[in-house]
Amino acid sequence: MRIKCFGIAKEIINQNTLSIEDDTILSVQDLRRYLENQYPRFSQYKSFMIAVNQTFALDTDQISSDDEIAIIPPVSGG
Amino acid sequence: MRIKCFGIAKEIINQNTLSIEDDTILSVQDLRRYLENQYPRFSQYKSFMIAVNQTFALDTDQISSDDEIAIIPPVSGG
Amino acid sequence: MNQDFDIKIIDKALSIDNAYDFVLDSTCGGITLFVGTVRNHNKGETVTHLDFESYRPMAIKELTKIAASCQTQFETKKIAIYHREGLVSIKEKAVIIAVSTIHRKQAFLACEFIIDQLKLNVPIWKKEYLMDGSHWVNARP
Amino acid sequence: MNQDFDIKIIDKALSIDNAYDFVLDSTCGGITLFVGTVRNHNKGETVTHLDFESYRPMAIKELTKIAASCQTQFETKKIAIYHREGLVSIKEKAVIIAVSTIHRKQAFLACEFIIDQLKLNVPIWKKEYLMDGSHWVNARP
Repeated sequence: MRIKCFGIAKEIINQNTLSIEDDTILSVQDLRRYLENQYPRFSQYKSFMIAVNQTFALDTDQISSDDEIAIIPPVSGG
Repeated sequence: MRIKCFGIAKEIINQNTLSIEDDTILSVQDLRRYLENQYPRFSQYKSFMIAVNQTFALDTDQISSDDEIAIIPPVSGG
Repeated sequence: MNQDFDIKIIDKALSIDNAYDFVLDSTCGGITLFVGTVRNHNKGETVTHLDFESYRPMAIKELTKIAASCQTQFETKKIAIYHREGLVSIKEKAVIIAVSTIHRKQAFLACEFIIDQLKLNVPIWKKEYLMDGSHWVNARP
Repeated sequence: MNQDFDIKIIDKALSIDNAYDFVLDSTCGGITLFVGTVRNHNKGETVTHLDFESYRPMAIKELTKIAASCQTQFETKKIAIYHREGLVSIKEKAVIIAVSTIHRKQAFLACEFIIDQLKLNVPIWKKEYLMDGSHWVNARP
């Protein structure tokens, strides 16, 4: 599973794309837990979203390695 | 007394500036009555305003030949 | 002359760039512009072009009052108002209003206030030329 | 592709003329533009420049949804949305939004709706460079 990282997420993870090999990650919620365990700084940023296939996802949405997944920190365009 | 005319007022009076020699015109209201008598088409346009010294005037405002006076038909800028 | 305002009635093409450059200010985060263009139709009739006339010194005075009122009401930083005079073709710009403010909400409110007030109270008149004649807009009995 | 929309994320200077020309339509009487510029101060600190990053394909998708919603809600005719990417200096344009409608009230509402939604929901991030460091805006813990 490959995760695109932007903004502060890119700095926390220290790379543009995070590769995860973990069969227990089946939902957005699972991914959030994984990120908060591996990168405790994420716990401080409660409002980051996960996008699946370029659409904001719900915590209950299922995900697989075929999906395009991205971490979306609080946006600040404009 | 010289009166500047714009838009439809210019067409009704058929000139850019109307000269009036009439000592009985002392107020904006007097001028309105004069215009409606001399140019009956003005009666159809109730909403024309009179400007005195480049400011919208009230009917009760006094006027003299020293003032810059203008007939302001309904505006339509923009 | 208030140096926060650039108010002009012009008989040549209006420039959005000039209006934008005037209001641009390094302390401002938002600029709102309104551009009124000449439509090819009005109330079902085909319009070929317009002819604008103004009582220029009074129009400038009235527009300056409106701009001053925006500084008070909406804390605007800079305001440009350009209005066309004379013959204007379809799709040409009849009016440009540009407003800069520190916060964007105020820029939208001020820009809309200016165009609404301009249409109500500023001595400028539009003669509309149709296929079969012409008339002063708003001046039908 | 919806031909009523021109939505771009660009790493060069944004052009108001391009946005205006795209939305200009002979049936429309009003065009409203919002231009977001880079301020030299934010919350009392001196800003030297910004760096914008976007999740470009998703940002374009989200902006297209916002534009489509304006067609339904505000009966807009044409919409241009240009957002800057990469390094942007003080006073440069970070975003341009242009909207044409038949009646002007709708153009103001749509333009404001788009910038409000853009700031809330579109995956674009701004890194602010101050005299003594830098940070991602909105991303303080």
